[in-house]
Amino acid sequence: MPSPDIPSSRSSPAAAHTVMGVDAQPSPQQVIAGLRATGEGEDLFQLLTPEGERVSHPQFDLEISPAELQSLYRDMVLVRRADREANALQRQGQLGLWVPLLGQEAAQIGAGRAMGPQDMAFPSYREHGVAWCLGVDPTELLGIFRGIDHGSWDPISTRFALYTIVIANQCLHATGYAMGQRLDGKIGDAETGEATICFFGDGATSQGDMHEAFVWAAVYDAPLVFFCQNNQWAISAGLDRQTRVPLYRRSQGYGFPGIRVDGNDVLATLAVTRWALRECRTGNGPVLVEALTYRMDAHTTSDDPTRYRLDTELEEWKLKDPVERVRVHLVREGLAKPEFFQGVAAEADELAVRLRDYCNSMPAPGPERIFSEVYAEASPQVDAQRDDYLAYHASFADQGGDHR
Amino acid sequence: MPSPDIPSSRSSPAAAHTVMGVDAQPSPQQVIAGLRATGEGEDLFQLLTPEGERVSHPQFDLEISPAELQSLYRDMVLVRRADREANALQRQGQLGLWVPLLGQEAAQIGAGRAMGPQDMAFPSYREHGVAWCLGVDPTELLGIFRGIDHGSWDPISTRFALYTIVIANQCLHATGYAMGQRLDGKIGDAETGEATICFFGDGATSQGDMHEAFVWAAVYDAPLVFFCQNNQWAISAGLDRQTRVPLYRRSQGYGFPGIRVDGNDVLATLAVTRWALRECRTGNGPVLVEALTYRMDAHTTSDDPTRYRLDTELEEWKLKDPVERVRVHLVREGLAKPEFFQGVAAEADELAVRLRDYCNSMPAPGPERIFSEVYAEASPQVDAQRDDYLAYHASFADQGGDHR
Amino acid sequence: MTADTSPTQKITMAKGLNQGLRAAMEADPKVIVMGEDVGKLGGVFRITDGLQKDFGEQRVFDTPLSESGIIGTAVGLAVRGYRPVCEIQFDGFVFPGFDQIVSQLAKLHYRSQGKLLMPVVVRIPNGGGIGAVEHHSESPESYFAHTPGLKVVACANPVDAYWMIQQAIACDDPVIFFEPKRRYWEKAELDPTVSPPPLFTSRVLRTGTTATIATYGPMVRTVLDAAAAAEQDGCQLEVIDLRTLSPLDLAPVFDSVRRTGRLICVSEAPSEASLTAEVAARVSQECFYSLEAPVLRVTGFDTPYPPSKCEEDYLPDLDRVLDAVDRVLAY
Amino acid sequence: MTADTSPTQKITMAKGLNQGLRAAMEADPKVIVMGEDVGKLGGVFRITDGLQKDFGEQRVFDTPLSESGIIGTAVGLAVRGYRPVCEIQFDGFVFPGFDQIVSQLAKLHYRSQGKLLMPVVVRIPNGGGIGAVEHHSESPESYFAHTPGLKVVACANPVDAYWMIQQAIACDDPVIFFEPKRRYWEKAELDPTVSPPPLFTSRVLRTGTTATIATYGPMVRTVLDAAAAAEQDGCQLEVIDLRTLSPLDLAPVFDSVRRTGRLICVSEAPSEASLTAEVAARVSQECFYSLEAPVLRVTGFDTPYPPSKCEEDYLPDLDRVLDAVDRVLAY
Ligand SMILES: Cc1ncc(C[n+]2csc(CCOP(=O)(O)OP(=O)(O)O)c2C)c(N)n1
Ligand SMILES: Cc1ncc(C[n+]2csc(CCOP(=O)(O)OP(=O)(O)O)c2C)c(N)n1
Ligand SMILES: [Mg+2]
Ligand SMILES: [Mg+2]
Repeated sequence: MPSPDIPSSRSSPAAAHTVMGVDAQPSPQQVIAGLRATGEGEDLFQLLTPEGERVSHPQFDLEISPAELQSLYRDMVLVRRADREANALQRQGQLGLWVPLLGQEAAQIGAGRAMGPQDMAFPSYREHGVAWCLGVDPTELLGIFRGIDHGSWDPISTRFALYTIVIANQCLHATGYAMGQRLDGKIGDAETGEATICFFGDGATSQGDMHEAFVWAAVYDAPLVFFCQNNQWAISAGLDRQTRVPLYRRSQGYGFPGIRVDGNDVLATLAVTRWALRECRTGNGPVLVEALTYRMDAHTTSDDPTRYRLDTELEEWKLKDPVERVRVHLVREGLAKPEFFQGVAAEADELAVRLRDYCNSMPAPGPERIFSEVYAEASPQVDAQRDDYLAYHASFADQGGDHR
Repeated sequence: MPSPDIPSSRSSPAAAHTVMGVDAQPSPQQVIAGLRATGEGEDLFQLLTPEGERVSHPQFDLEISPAELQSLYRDMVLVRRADREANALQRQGQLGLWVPLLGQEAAQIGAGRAMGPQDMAFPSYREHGVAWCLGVDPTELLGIFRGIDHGSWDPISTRFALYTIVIANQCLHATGYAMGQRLDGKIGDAETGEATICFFGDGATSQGDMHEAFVWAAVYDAPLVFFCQNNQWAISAGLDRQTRVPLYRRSQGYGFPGIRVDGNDVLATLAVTRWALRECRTGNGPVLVEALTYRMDAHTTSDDPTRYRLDTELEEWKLKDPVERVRVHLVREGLAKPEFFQGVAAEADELAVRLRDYCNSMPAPGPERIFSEVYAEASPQVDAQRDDYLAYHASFADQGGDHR
Repeated sequence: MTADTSPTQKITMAKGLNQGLRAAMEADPKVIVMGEDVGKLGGVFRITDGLQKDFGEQRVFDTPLSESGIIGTAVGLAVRGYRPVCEIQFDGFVFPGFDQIVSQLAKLHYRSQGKLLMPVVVRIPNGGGIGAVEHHSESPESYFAHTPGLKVVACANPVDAYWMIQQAIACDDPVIFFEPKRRYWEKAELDPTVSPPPLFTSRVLRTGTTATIATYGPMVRTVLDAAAAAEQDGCQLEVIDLRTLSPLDLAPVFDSVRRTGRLICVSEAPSEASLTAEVAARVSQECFYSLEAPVLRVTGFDTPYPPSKCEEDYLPDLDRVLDAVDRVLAY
Repeated sequence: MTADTSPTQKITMAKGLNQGLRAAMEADPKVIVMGEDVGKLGGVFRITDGLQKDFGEQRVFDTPLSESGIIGTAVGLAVRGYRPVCEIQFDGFVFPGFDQIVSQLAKLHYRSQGKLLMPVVVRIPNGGGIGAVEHHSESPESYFAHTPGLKVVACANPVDAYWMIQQAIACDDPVIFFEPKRRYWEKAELDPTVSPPPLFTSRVLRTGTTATIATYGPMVRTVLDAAAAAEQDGCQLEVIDLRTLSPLDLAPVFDSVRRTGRLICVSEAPSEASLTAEVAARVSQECFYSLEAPVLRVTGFDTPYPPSKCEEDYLPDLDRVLDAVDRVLAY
């Protein structure tokens, strides 16, 4: 039995606070509200303001030619157009679902364009812009959403892993892959070394797998950039359902750097991601990048955001549109002629037509697809089920085609 | 297809480091070695040195009477003795397994004694000292390790949840329970409010559940003290398999305070845990406490630590023994007479005898125990299996007792 | 009784669940609803629509995106005396919470020998047929049925949905509650004054003499349609909705098979080591002398759920059920 | 051949696994071993003893304490071209990794339509009988057998252990590899020059005419003992070690039952929706006209694993097997 007399403490809560670097004695509400201050602050790294003004930054900067700026602009316009077209295709019944990237073009193009030809990416399911940068044609994304496949591109040759729907699962795959890069001795040089980049959302940060990825990547010094697109919503859950403090701070507790960048600023995102990848390639990984952005459309075409967020929020974010600010910058600084914009617009139209044509002509898979590639080494069980079913299926064709 | 021309970056790794508050350009090895500095430092809060010297601390202090000191000493001696006796019982075949607490007495008694009669504890499986503080008699722990039950005490009336073996699972239970305390309106007053304390090891910090508990507790402002006994080993895995940096820093990334205390210093642990519980009761939870201590014995009686750690490490930690430093302090400061020590020693002997006697006389459960309390509302399936088996079992008795 | 005063209303299964949840929350202040997007959004299927508005953010709350967290905190809330109803958004997302379900939720009552109750309901919309992307069409019920300590039920129509969710919430054991998502919008007449059968019982939905079909969840509708079609061929199928998957209530199935001599068991789930195997094994044993043909199983295939354009072929349908009837009668 | 040059050695199952792992690592530099305490300690059962010393910390490494991490990073390492062999310390601790196994490891080959290989072996010591505390005596194999995309095997003796682990590692599919922990210290003669049967095949261990018993893993020894005892009563039992649990290789069982007319299926696992149900269901169907008695199952009960002092009663033993033989012969 324990002794009954319990010594008493002289330490006051106020004194205690000082230990944490808080001198005053705020109310609980104040403390937590303070901790919860997740808005943009001086910690948000920017190179191009929402007004299209180029700003510099003491630590990071980017030397960028007009042609390069134009090409970033072009990428963003084209992926946005592909996204809008796919969204329309869903509305017209050509796709079962679409997951819009609208508003996240700068985060994705900035990150994707930062990658070298030796780096590997592990996306979530909204990274159509990253796919674009890695040469995965937008048409190749359609199969998933039309119910034809679970991802058709080659993850090895494109260096773009398949979309991963179970939230945060891919973060551990990326960690393992990056551990493999290190095991293979591919770390060391900022240019020629290899690195991995992993994409996930703000909601994903609450999953156990995210944490385990942080732990493992830190323990094994994995050359891995954790790239969080904080678009402020996980379906209807706002950021306050996942965290009190800005997400980029998470990495501190694991002993690796975290940095927050304006995810609607393609230049800042490019600069930071490039830096982060170089850090990883030289062996200083992992690194966390939080790209602050906004999901301007619904979560998916099945979602109805009017049920949980105000239009005014969207209106505010429209002022920070990632594509528009580059256009304004190009125009205002005279870095691109009207013909350039016309050219990009025409390209976008062509892309949209190509996407639509492709989508409408996609063949539906036959029943044999169910049994295809379940295993690398055939399973008699699956083979028997396939043979039975295909024979059964053929019997209808013999009878004149249709099921009764 | 993406545009081929990729702009180049001017940001150097060195410049980049400054963003993280690192000015120089250390080598990757240096960076990571720096991050990995997990030893004791000025951040280790202490009130009683290993030499038994009472030190003060600017923020925390503890007013403690000689009687109180004596009672803390007594608790530690008694739980250590119970632990050693149980260990011996395992060696003698009376228990299938024992999980020693040796070396962690101060962490557990300090934390357990900090609890108020309204607080709830969720242990892992090594918290025999916390059990003691909550009035769970050491005899009640034996059933688990003798294979008689999975925990025999009443978790509600003792406020000591059952031992949880799947690492970190209990951290979410504690979070849910603490959310319930808040839902019940039991938060507000530092003395009368309710709080929960959750125990886990250094290894547990790598589990997804640990993270999810941090996320949830932060999001719901749960009155929960996360109490990590960092005994530096997870079976054979040293701390570097779980983290680069001291574990108390983890909480920073979630927006709640973390503090590291000398877990071999019962006074410091008591003071810090008491402060943390008060914080939680007033609504400032959660709080993370890392108690730096050392597993002085094997992981369990099945383990052989000679395979993975050096004796010298143990020798070093013997100098920091949590019980010895209190004894030295009591003696040196003249706070306890020889009779006190003799009394405690006699009590310990009695406890050991009581434990042994109890253990040797524990009845083995009959086969009906298999089917007992599988469900609160009986399941015909389990009932039928029970009836069948008991009838079958009885048939042997009819035949003269033994199975063939 | 005039139309005005009739308590009967025509409702969808979604509405049945919603009203059942509402009734349970009204009946017991300890009932709370938690999960991803269950608050303002009312869940992606709108099953919890309006509950947060009416019962407040303390009793109906959106959670962080973490299923282990959902189950694990529900366990802790249950220790505290609450009766949490957890929503798992889709079948494929229950797995991050599987450890807490199997290691804790299922075991705490046993571990504590009854000192702790675990009255937690885990609602899982399951099954395919809605043209969804990967992980949104799984049928994981056998995993839970294979886990001692859990009870597992599956509703198949709006009336059962309304009652079963209330009964599950009232049950002091953890209940994994499957909702056939592709049937959410099917309608039926609910008369809330008629009292329901006990939760852990199966039900004969249609009597017949030619053969018996046992099924549950989303396949009940399919099988009933098949039975209607078979009747035109002069074949009288007895249809049993299992409703409770663990413990199984097979007495009505045994009774039926003793009369019909033939059983087909239907489920969308892959067949290996599944509930249909259990039913087939038990019936083959219990009705050994009555069976005139082996028990046949009509199930999903032992493959991952295919891209949705293939799901018509993957999912058992009226034709596959009738084909099995032909085969079982051929013995 | 003289004793000196005989390649035969008497080894325990633990040693068989250890040597098999060693051989696989020597054969292919892409094979890596990862898990909790597999390095210096050699695993809590010493299965990986000495491997880190001989193959280095790059190929044999201790991991953080996180099973989802173990499986999830193994998936990523497989994408990178490695062949990870993951150790899960005890059966009860596989559940935190269940999501990665079911949602990713099992599905990536299918998802990518063969563009990604997942040659990952997940080693799990399973079953009871060692007097352990909770969560250390589980038999979770049916969960995995019910999961399309996985292959599941169980070794039952030192010789199979030696070969099967190598075959599993060489297999391009994910293999869940069960090791009957209470048989780790049983010995047998291994002749490494005799080539083994293919991995995904079951084996008749003892021929007989009275009845057939199919089993796997830890129960194989028990059943062989029962068969030896039964022989003294003049009863010739045919014993089949299933070895592969998914896909099942039931042809030898069908053959046998067509001769004996009787089958008993034995496993420690709870019975509901389990592998024994699958075997019973398939045999009842395939051998409908040959069966002279229903297939009987001898299994663990549908309860959580009890405190270990009860495990003798929980686990099927020689007597329960012989009792089932009596019962199956009584038909
Ligand atoms: C494990 C799991 N749980 C739930 C879901 C359902 N779900 C799909 S997307 C989503 C929100 C994800 O939010 P976030 O991580 O912020 O990414 P975003 O969609 O905003 O890009 C949820 C809950 C899922 N896919 N996986
Ligand atoms: C999920 C899970 N994985 C593995 C184990 C096996 N195991 C038991 S204790 C232990 C180490 C725990 O280390 P730590 O958290 O530091 O606690 P300590 O034992 O040092 O008190 C391990 C790996 C387990 N119990 N649960
Ligand atoms: Mg988001
Ligand atoms: Mg430890």
